[in-house]
Amino acid sequence: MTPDSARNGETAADSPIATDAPLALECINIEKAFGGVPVLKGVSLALTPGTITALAGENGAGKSTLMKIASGQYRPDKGNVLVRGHDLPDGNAQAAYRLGVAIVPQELASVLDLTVYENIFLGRELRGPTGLRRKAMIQKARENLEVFGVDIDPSTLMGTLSVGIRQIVEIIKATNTGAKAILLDEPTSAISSKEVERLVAVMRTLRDRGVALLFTTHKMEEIRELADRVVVLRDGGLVVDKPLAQLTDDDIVTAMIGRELEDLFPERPEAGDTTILEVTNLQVEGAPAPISISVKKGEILGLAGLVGAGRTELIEAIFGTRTTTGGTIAVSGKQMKRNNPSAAIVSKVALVPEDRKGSGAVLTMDVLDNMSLPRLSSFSTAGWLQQGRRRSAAREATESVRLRSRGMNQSMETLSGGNQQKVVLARWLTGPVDVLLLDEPTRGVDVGARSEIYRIIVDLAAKGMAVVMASSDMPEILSLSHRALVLREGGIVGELSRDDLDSADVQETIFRLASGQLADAPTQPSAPINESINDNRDSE
Amino acid sequence: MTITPVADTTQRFSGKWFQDMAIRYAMVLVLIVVIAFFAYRSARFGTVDNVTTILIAAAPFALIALGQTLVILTGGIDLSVGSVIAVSAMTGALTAKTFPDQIWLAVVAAVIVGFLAGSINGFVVSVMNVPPFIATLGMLTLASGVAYVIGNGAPINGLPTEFGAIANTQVLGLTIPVILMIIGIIGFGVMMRRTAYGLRIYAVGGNRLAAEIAGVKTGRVLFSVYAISGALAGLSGVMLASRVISGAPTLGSGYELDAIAAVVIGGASLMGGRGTVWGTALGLLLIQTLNNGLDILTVPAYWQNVIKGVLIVAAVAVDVWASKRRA
Amino acid sequence: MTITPVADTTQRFSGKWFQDMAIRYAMVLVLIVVIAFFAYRSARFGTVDNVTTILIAAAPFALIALGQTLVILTGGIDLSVGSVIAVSAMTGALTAKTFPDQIWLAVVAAVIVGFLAGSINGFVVSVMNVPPFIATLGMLTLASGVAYVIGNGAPINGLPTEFGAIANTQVLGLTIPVILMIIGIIGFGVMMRRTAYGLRIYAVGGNRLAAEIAGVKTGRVLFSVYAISGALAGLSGVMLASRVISGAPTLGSGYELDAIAAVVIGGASLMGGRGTVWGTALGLLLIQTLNNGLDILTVPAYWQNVIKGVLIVAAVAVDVWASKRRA
Amino acid sequence: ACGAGDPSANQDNGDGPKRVTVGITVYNMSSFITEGKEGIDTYADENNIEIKWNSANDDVSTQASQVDQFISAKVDAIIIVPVQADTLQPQVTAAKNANIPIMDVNATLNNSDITASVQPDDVAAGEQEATMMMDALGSKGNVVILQGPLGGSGEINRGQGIDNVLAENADVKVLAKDTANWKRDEAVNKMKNWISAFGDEIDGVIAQNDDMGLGAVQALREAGMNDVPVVGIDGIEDGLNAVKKGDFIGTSLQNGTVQLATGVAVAARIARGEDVNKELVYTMPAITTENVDAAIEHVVTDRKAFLAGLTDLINDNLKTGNIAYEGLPGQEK
Ligand SMILES: Nc1ncnc2c1ncn2[C@@H]1O[C@H](COP(=O)(O)OP(=O)(O)OP(=O)(O)O)[C@@H](O)[C@H]1O
Ligand SMILES: Nc1ncnc2c1ncn2[C@@H]1O[C@H](COP(=O)(O)OP(=O)(O)OP(=O)(O)O)[C@@H](O)[C@H]1O
Ligand SMILES: O[C@@H]1[C@@H](O)[C@H](O)OC[C@H]1O
Ligand SMILES: [Mg+2]
Ligand SMILES: [Mg+2]
Repeated sequence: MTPDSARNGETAADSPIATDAPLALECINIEKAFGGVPVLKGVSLALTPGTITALAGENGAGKSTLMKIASGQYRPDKGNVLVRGHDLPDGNAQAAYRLGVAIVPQELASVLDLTVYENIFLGRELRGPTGLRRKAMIQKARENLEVFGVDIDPSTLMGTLSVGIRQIVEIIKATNTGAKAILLDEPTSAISSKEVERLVAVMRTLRDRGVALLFTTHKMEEIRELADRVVVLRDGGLVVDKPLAQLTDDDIVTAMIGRELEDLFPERPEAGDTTILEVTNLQVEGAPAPISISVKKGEILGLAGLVGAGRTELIEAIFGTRTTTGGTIAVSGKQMKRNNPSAAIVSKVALVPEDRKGSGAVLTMDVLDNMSLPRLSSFSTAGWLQQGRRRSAAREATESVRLRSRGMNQSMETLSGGNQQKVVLARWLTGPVDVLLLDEPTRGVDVGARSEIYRIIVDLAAKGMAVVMASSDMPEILSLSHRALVLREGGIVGELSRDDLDSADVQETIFRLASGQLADAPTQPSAPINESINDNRDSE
Repeated sequence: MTITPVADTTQRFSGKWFQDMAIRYAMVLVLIVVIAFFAYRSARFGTVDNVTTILIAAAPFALIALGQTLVILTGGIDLSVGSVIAVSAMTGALTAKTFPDQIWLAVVAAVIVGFLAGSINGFVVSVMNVPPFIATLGMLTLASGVAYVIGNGAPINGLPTEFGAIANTQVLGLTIPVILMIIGIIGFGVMMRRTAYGLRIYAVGGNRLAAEIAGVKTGRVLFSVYAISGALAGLSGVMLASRVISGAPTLGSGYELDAIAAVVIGGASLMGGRGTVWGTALGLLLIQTLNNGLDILTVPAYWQNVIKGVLIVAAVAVDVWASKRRA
Repeated sequence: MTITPVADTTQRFSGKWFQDMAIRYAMVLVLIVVIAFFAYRSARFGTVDNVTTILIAAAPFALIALGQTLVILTGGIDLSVGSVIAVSAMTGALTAKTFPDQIWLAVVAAVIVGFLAGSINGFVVSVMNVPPFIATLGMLTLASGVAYVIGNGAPINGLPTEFGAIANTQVLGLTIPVILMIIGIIGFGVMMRRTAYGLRIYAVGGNRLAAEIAGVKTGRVLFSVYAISGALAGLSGVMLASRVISGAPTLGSGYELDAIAAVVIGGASLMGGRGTVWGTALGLLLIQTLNNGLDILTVPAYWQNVIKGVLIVAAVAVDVWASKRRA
Repeated sequence: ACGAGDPSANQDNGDGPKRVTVGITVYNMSSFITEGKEGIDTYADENNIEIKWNSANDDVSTQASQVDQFISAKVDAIIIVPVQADTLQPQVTAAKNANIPIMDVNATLNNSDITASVQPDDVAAGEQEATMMMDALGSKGNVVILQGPLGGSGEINRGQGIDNVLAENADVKVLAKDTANWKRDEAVNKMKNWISAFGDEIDGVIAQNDDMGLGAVQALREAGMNDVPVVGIDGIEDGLNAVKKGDFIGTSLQNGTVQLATGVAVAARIARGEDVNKELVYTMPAITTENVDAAIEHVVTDRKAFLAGLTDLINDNLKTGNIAYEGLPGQEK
């Protein structure tokens, strides 16, 4: 570590943990409506310094809206926000930042044309007499990345990175601003449990320094592990605000969905014998070696790995949106053209991509149009849309994933994140699919809907579809797949049968394979967290 | 599910509905204010004759603004339409001069030339991935050069009077370009809402990658909008030439800016994915009404520019303000 | 950590480095080919005199292309620069005529007028949220009108010869506009790389929300780039007027397209966030070299357009192809 | 103003005149200029002159660069058809310093360092068309005026001529006056809007060139106003036809072929050190139904023959001093 960053570490560590200081952030009676429809109905929330609060609720409950108001992105219709006792001017994100509020938005806000380190230091650049101190920023960014075990070059363009890594970079950005209140909107949705573990450590360190943290998640374990306090929203109203200790998991889930949850994962029927998807020696551009996989009728194949393992790349390569330079792909024995998504769709292959904002949804269009896009020709006669037909097909599919929208004509960009994800998945349900490629299929989806989606996936498999599912959610891999592959650095490093998946130490096995370690449980973070998290806002 | 019963009412008053209404409403309002002002200042403004005058002046712009709408919806831009008008006008005039007995040939030739120019744009954009601004700027320059080459630098004059029939014939009191404009606006308006092709255009502009993953042949869609824009510019060119019975290589020069302005005033985003044919028609009407009204009040040309500059910005500012308020 | 030793090499040969090299390299190559061709066809092309001629012709474009680069990096566009040149030139000329003994006043007045026009653009874009295309199109129209109003429809002539000194004085063999161009390119190039302001411009264009939540005063950044663009157009305007010792309301008309073209040829994206000052300088050089070389070969004007249109598209196509290959 | 090179270097060596190079920069390739270029090429071919031709695309700065290039290329003479009056002073001075004769043709530069000029008398042309209109109206009624691009020497001088005549005809009122930038398509819309505004109050249309006049004719036709007199300037093909058909009451012939070629003839003579009148004025002959047929022959139908006789015509004209003479009925040497 450079002397420089050590000094910064000290500065941050010096800041006293004021126990009787004013609340870090306070939302008082917030109301917000969009187009006359109320989304928040008078929500109050207080964040105490040195605590972690979990904000839970179904998709569309209003969590993100509340966070956007608290961070100055939206103007509340009624009520106000106080940051350390100061009034936050309405809808002023810069003021929120200056008062010490940082946010990791659910729909990541990265500058794709800037490098990783530029993203991290944006707004609080390190400057010297001759201008920007790029070397110093690179060095510090590298240290920050090490905390999460991500060994990418900080000079890499953000746009070339996968969503998981972008998410980590944004977490680093927000946790390094020296903010007194940090809002994390689903920070774990695209990263694997190993990185989640690092995040947990980082969040605890920040808490111990007196920072107030608010985070949303749809995973009960994360709430359990991190939160001091839990706030639950339902339909825009606050239904629970209690210390974690006073709540059981069932309490939380019931508060969220207003009913009890059945089993999250359905039973998996046996997979069939006929091979549906046969990938032979597929050479992904830039990958170390060609990959072969085959998936049987009714089989769900899980792809596990750490962030950046190459799962997304493999799935995109099969579908044709990432260039492959060799190998063959066959669906039901029929050779399929490579590098051609429309050919893939014709071969009844479907893709639910990981990056729903970048490649999943067309945000400018409404739900109905997004739903009908993949099967436009079957919804039209001689080019003319058959409104009735496509409307009913879309309605049926959206109902099956419990979409919460204000109807088919709601614009996609005004849907909550989880509901967007449902649309991106559900649009394939309006017609036959033989091979379903899923990349983080339940990213941001609430528990209730998640169990629906699992049921749908299993049902589809049962009807004879072959499913390939990349996921960073360990239970999802373990409880849904018939078989799982572990990827590392673009190659397959291990295969786990259903029996393996059911064994007790399977998680550890996967970790070891995924991180390339031969022995021992997950290692300590590469850099000591305490010293690497610091207030980089030192140069202004 | 709980939403289903709510859906029907909320749908009519959904955010999008409100936004749509706000967008249309605000601009319609602005237009009404402008019209009211001119009508108040001049009794002649509201006469049938003058409305016809506005429509006739609007028609050649409308044709290219329609093509431009499609192009802009895909996130592109077509700067070449002005020059394509010139080259098609020259082609049409030359054809008419060569085959004075087959005037329809002039129309066909002009549209074909426009279509070819547009197709080159489409190819360069969709296959060679050249940014639309550059691709069509290149065509702007190239086509303007070709327009001069065709006439060897000079306009094509001395055309048969029948050539004038194309644009000056009246059907039900309306000239052919006006009829084409009306058909075009309705046709394209319906197409964008009711056909798979229209939806694909929106999808390509909204998110090309997402459209690709949903199986849209985005390259083809891109190609087609430029080809259509070119063909419409060709039609516009021959109509213009026919109206003044002369082909000039300067015909249409600068029209692209007015066409793009009409589309953007109509609420379309130059980033693609957002905008409507109706919006474009409104934007066009606003510009043409200003041109006409200020002439009628005999405001000197340079003051016209001052006023027009301010009003166009003001109109859009009101619109932006309104659509934000009501969203 | 394992990376630290690797870092230095990977950084130099990272994707971005290659991409940067490819982008620059391809366009430089195209430029070299063009230059070589002209030099081969005409002995006069490579003379010091002629290189000076190219630089002098390039200078007024360079000033506005620099401002345009900043604007385009924020995802905007400034269509008004051509007219702002006109209005500033008229202002400068009028000032010089009124105060013939204080020629520097003309420069100050022109730059202030440009800055004001740019500030209005900046206000309309950043505070009133009007799309930049419309805001600056409005200013294009408005400023052009004002330029005519200033001279009451006529150019301002009979200027003191000292007015000519501004642009025609030589320092170290270079005229003042050329020196301003060189300083400008280097200055802005360094600014974009080395200052937080530069980085923030990229960020605002790349993702305004991201910049916003990182505390960047995005409104101010937006405002500033338009103001800078306006001020540079003002400077360009007075240089142009001084060069020909006359203020004309048509001065600069259409320059915006060439300036934008230079920026885009230089690899910038009109969506914002991507581009460099060096790229713009290259794009500018390509356009100016073509203008000059084709004139020297006395290629007829309309054939020049044909050739220029094709070459600009071809140059960018090569560049797109190369940057894709090597990315 | 002089400054041509020393005469001793420019003596004939053997057969025919010495080969000279003339650099020409024109404001743009308008149809007038294009037509004129044919005359220039014809004259140059037959008189051992090499032409370097550049077009400035209506941009003063480009034109300045083109003059710079001609100077560094050491041409023997430079002709400017300027984008803008009163410009290019530094460039003209530079040419003078380099001992290169420099001329303005077709539009004025207003510069004391100019070696020679060949200029249309635009004031006279404006007066001529306005007078035709006064005659047609019996000096009573309302007119509208279509102007060239504002600030250009054509607009200013023709406008001056029109104003001179109107000043003497108090009973003629100008209802509206605005630019249509020499263009037919702009003029048709402008005129249409004026018809909306004034209806049949409009008794006549004075257009500063034929193209705009033709646009006005179209607009009147669309409005069913068939007996409003229109007058133009230039004598382009369609303008002459309009005179013949009665759509125009008349026009003034500015034969670009003659005017621009005369410019080159003068430039070559100066470059060769020959004696020549350096201030030449082209006075446009009035074209009416009387002489329109002959004009059509010169400009359109018999253009080949006309070009064949161009060198002799110009050489003769330079002797008489009436450079607009082309043998039309009513024209005198
Ligand atoms: N700009 C907007 N316009 C209209 N409606 C909106 C807008 N933004 C959000 N909404 C609606 O507000 C409701 C709450 O959305 P919000 O994003 O806050 O949900 P959330 O709790 O974060 O859900 P998720 O878990 O899916 O992220 C949703 O019904 C959504 O459709
Ligand atoms: N050593 C590394 N550590 C982390 N990321 C890397 C590393 N090397 C490359 N990457 C990035 O990871 C990308 C591969 O990630 P990809 O998205 O295909 O994998 P993934 O397993 O799906 O990861 P994620 O869960 O983040 O989506 C590469 O394109 C590269 O940008
Ligand atoms: O008469 C005009 C001529 O003088 C100018 O050069 O070009 C346009 C013509 O109409
Ligand atoms: Mg959310
Ligand atoms: Mg992935």
